[in-house]
Amino acid sequence: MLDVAIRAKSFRSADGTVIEAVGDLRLSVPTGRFTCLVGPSGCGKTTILRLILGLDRHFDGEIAISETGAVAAVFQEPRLLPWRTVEENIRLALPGASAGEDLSGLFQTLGLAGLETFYPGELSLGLARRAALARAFALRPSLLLLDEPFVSLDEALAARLRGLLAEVWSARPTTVLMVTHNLREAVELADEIVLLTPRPARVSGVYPVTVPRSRRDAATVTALLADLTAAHPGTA
Amino acid sequence: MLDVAIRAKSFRSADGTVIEAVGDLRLSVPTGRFTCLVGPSGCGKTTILRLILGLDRHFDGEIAISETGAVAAVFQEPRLLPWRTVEENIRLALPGASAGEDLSGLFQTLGLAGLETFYPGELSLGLARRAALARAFALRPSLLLLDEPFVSLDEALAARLRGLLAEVWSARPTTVLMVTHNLREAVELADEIVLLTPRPARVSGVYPVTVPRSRRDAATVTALLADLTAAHPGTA
Amino acid sequence: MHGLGGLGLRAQAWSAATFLGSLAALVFIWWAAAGLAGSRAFPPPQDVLAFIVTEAASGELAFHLGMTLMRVGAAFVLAMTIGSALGIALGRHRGADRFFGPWVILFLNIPALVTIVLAYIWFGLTEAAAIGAVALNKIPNVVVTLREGARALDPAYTEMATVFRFSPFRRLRHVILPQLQPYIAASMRSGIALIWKIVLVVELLGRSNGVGFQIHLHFQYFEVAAILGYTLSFVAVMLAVELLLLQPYERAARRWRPGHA
Amino acid sequence: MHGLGGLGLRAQAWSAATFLGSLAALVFIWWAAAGLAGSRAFPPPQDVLAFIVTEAASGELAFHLGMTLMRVGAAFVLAMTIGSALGIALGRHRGADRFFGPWVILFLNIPALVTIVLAYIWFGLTEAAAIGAVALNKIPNVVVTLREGARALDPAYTEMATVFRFSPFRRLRHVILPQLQPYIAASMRSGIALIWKIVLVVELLGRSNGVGFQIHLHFQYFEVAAILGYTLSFVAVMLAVELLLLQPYERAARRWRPGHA
Amino acid sequence: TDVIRIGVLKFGTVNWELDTLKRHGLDARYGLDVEMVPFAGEDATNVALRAGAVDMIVSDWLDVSRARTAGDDLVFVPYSSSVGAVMVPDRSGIRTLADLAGRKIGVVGGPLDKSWLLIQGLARREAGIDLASANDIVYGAPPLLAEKALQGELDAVLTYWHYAARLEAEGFRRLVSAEDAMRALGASGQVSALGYVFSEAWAGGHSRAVANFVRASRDAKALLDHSDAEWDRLHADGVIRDEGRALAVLRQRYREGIPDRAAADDEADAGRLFAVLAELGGERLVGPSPVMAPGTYWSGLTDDH
Ligand SMILES: Nc1ncnc2c1ncn2[C@@H]1O[C@H](COP(=O)(O)OP(=O)(O)OP(=O)(O)O)[C@@H](O)[C@H]1O
Ligand SMILES: Nc1ncnc2c1ncn2[C@@H]1O[C@H](COP(=O)(O)OP(=O)(O)OP(=O)(O)O)[C@@H](O)[C@H]1O
Ligand SMILES: [Mg+2]
Ligand SMILES: [Mg+2]
Repeated sequence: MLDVAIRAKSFRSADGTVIEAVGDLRLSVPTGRFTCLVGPSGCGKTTILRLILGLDRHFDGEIAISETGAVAAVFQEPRLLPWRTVEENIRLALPGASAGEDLSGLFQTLGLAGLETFYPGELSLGLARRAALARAFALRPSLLLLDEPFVSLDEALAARLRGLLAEVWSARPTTVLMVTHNLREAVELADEIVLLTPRPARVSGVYPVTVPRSRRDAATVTALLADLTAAHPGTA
Repeated sequence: MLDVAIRAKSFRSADGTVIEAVGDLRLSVPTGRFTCLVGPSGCGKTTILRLILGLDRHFDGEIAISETGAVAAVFQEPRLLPWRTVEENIRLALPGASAGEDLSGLFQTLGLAGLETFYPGELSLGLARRAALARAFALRPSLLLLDEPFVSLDEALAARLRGLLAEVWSARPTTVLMVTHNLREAVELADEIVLLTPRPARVSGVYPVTVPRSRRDAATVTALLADLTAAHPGTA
Repeated sequence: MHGLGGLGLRAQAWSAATFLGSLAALVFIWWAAAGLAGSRAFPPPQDVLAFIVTEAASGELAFHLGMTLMRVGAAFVLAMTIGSALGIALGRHRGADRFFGPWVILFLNIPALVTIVLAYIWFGLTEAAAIGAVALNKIPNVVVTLREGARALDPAYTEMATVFRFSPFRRLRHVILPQLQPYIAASMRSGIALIWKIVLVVELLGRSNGVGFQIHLHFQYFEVAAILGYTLSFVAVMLAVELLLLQPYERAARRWRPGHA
Repeated sequence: MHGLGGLGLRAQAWSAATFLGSLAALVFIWWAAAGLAGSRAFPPPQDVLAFIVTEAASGELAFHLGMTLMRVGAAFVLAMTIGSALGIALGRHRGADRFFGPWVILFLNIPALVTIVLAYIWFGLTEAAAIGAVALNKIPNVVVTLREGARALDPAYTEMATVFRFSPFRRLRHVILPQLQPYIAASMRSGIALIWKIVLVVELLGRSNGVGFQIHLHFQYFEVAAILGYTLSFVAVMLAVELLLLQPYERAARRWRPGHA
Repeated sequence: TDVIRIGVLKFGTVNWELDTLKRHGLDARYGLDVEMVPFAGEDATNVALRAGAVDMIVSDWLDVSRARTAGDDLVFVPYSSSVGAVMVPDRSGIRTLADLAGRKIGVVGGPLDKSWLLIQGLARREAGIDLASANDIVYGAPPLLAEKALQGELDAVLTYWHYAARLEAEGFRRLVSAEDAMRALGASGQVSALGYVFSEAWAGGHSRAVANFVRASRDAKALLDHSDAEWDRLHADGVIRDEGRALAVLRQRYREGIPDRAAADDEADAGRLFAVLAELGGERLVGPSPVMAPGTYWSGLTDDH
């Protein structure tokens, strides 16, 4: 269970302006559930993830995480260590116990096979994103935060990776919170979609996706999408 | 007129592996036309743009640019100078003559108003991308290269920016080459769509969009998309 | 945009308090240690202060300190300018670096004594020879530091500057120098210190005034209080430079870093 | 994965050729200049070489050079270890930096003479006092350089390490040190040079052997050839260290940079 | 046997005497073992004495007096009266002190050098000129100034006696020596310039050893005074680097500087000169006391002459 109760989060920029990034926002993701966060660009989504990850403690509110296992994140930018190879980057994120694990299957699926010894600076952006995904997946986290993980990928690949994410998610009980701008993606994957207002971010609506994942084919997804936009007009 | 004739481009990675990024590739964008480049992740698109921009001269082939005005690029990552404010970043890219220009309209349209004195590190990724777009647009280039400019933006905003791009493009004769993974976007904007093979990039097909831009409403675009995927199966 | 000293009043007061506390702690430790040692070789702060006061009253302190500061300043400007230019050039051009690398190592490791004596021999016992010799001693240090900085430049920004056709000046000022800032700061701080130490040697070997000259005079009589008096006067000037010039400049230069305040 | 010296044979040959060419050019310029000067104060290379040969044959050179290298090595290890630790700590903790900043400036600007004499007086004319005094002189320089490096650390990587729960050791080794590499390289190169220069003073002031001892003896007779002979012997050792240790290490450490080759 | 550790300059003049002393077993003859600890500079011997690494060094009475006033317990035993001299090239037109007016003069040791002050005093008295203000004075390290004088950049150079001797061998002549100045300013005879310096407390516990050392030292001087062969040996053994004319001049000047009268007379003259110096150099030279500190000359020296 991830329980977020932010009363306010603001930044003071270098020129002294105070920016309210997150307003009064309550959000909870039950253990083992998949929630998507959707909101306009610059509304505060990344800020919310950072607060959950404990990377910024200057805010008014409380965040409770009851998952005790590993936490993994896919940042909005790959954040690979440029001076370590792809494989080293992934292995470094693993705890000592699983350091020797066989990762070739994962590399294969992600189209990274043969690039294990490349440095991040030698990858295309899409490849680097996949390496960042591999790092998060390899860890088998019990809480997974994703910040627009499937951008910069061609549609075929993105679909494959969404499949992989769904697989990872169902193989072990994983609590997932994913930020995306792609509503179709959200509808395909999520148990619940949380819609945010423009900055400062507040919850503007919650859309539970009740259709079982196995039955979400192209047509169903399109229908769900229409339903969602009807229920929450202005969501594009 | 932009004339690209690459015979081969390969990289030698730090571990000595030789990677062929671009194969035999011929491409030409007539002056004032809008071409989209679509291809799977990691196929060599960014490499092609870098060769055109003259950032990498180690390749076999020739590239001729007959446009004499300014060249602007929107890189796949924003590449703003972190130690300069948003406004400074944009003004620094302007030649001395237009340094004092009024940019407030542009800031307004891009949703950057009020953030002029922010440093890039204080922006969300979407905001940073918009600043990078502003930098390219403000220059009024005669050759504009864009590498996936509209990712990390919510759909409403992306649509608005696509409109802005079309406007910029039609206001002055601009030759545009844009990389995208979003076929719908390509069909909406381009005069011609060039489809690339997986690495090493070669042209796998060319799809001219003959419908005038003014008549490309949602339904037409969907139809065109269907036509495109029928003509070039496997393009997703 | 804010001015250079973009700190709130409260933050400024806090900063001043920390500074004074830091000095007070230092003086206290010194005082206690000197008391324990009880040796003429380790005089307590009050003795040194007394010396400074006498020497200042006689005008000697200001004169010698002034001469030394003049030399330090001139050599500093020379060394930083030439050293930065060379360092950036070597850092950017691998071929030149390969060729001149061994020269840098050579000049880096020539003892101050050698440079200074040779400079005095060739150019006479003049001020210019003295300052030139000091600068020559420091230049290789600046070169090595800035060469590392130039090697670590992020090509992403250089490429951006190329695409948008930045003029060489714009590129230097807005793309290169901001990235080199930490390297420049490091070589400025350790630079002034190194230069001052070499100036001491120069003044010992062939000048008739300056702090180095005075320190050696007092060294002959083993007057540690006098030696410390002159040393601390110089350190006081450096602390002033640090507080009034370097730190505000760096605060401005680091404004953009997240959590800079 | 390749070994440390990940250079092709041809590249290696080319690199050796450049190195030799560089040295040859230097010796030639020296030779020509010495010919023009025609002064005892500026002997030509062959005179210096002759001195080195004689001194080496007598065993003196190896002995004094060995003593000096031992001191340089010990002081270097001490200064780099302590200085890096302090520098990183100050760079990461703003409060500590505010408080100890003035101390750093103070210690940075205390003349070598003062530290050395005080160390000798308090701890006796021992090897430990000598090495400690040298290290103490160099530590503040390492601190300022690494402090800048630590301040410039990219928080993106630190945050990643926090999220993925890197152990302190893993964080230091894989996240922090690689970012500090250019700063470490800069402070190693100028560090050895500075330490060697201070060792010369230490040897002048209280040792009965070492290159500094010899150089000052020869200075009394103005035997520039001998002074240069000793200087260049040390420089030769430093060039060897540069070629055989520093450069291969740096090549490995910079492998990841685009266009590093 | 008593061991005495003496800090010396490796190629310094003190070394000549001590090497002779050791070579001829003069220390053993007096039940001593003299151990020479070589250093590269005067400053180093000074530090070594204070750090307790050696028992004795060579320095001058002015320093000792000043140190005593400041609370150190150093004492002095005369060693040599060789002092510095103003040297000019042979062909130089400078013949008298008065000719020095308006010249570029190199001075070793700095503006408070004892010899320099005495010569200034002399110039003021004899020629009525103020050397320090009427000239372009360059202070600097002795080797550097010697080289500059040879190059012709300096018109005259005041330097230590052994540098002066070497210059003499290179075609320079003595214009005036500090000894001339001492006599003119009130000394009745040859005043020691340098002496063995050591801690009074240490000497108290080793008075026999010190007395014996002084005897051995005197024997060594006597040998050097009479035997040219000993000088050739010193050169052959590499203790003295100079040869030919330089060696001859050094030998002669060294011999002139061997103290030849009772320490008490020396002390009286030193006291007189101290007062003169106190006047010339003021507190900056002599320290807070205008008279020589009592006990500067070691009182344990009884059997002198
Ligand atoms: N400096 C380099 N060294 C080695 N390989 C490189 C280098 N730069 C790019 N590559 C390789 O070249 C191929 C093409 O890269 P490029 O960046 O052009 O792809 P892309 O089509 O832009 O992909 P994406 O859609 O993911 O951005 C990739 O396999 C990449 O790993
Ligand atoms: N360090 C900071 N200082 C000042 N303002 C900041 C800082 N970090 C973020 N902001 C501001 O907070 C707001 C929210 O930023 P955030 O990165 O959370 O947006 P986002 O929803 O992730 O946007 P995007 O979809 O574009 O990534 C933005 O307006 C941004 O400018
Ligand atoms: Mg974001
Ligand atoms: Mg790309």
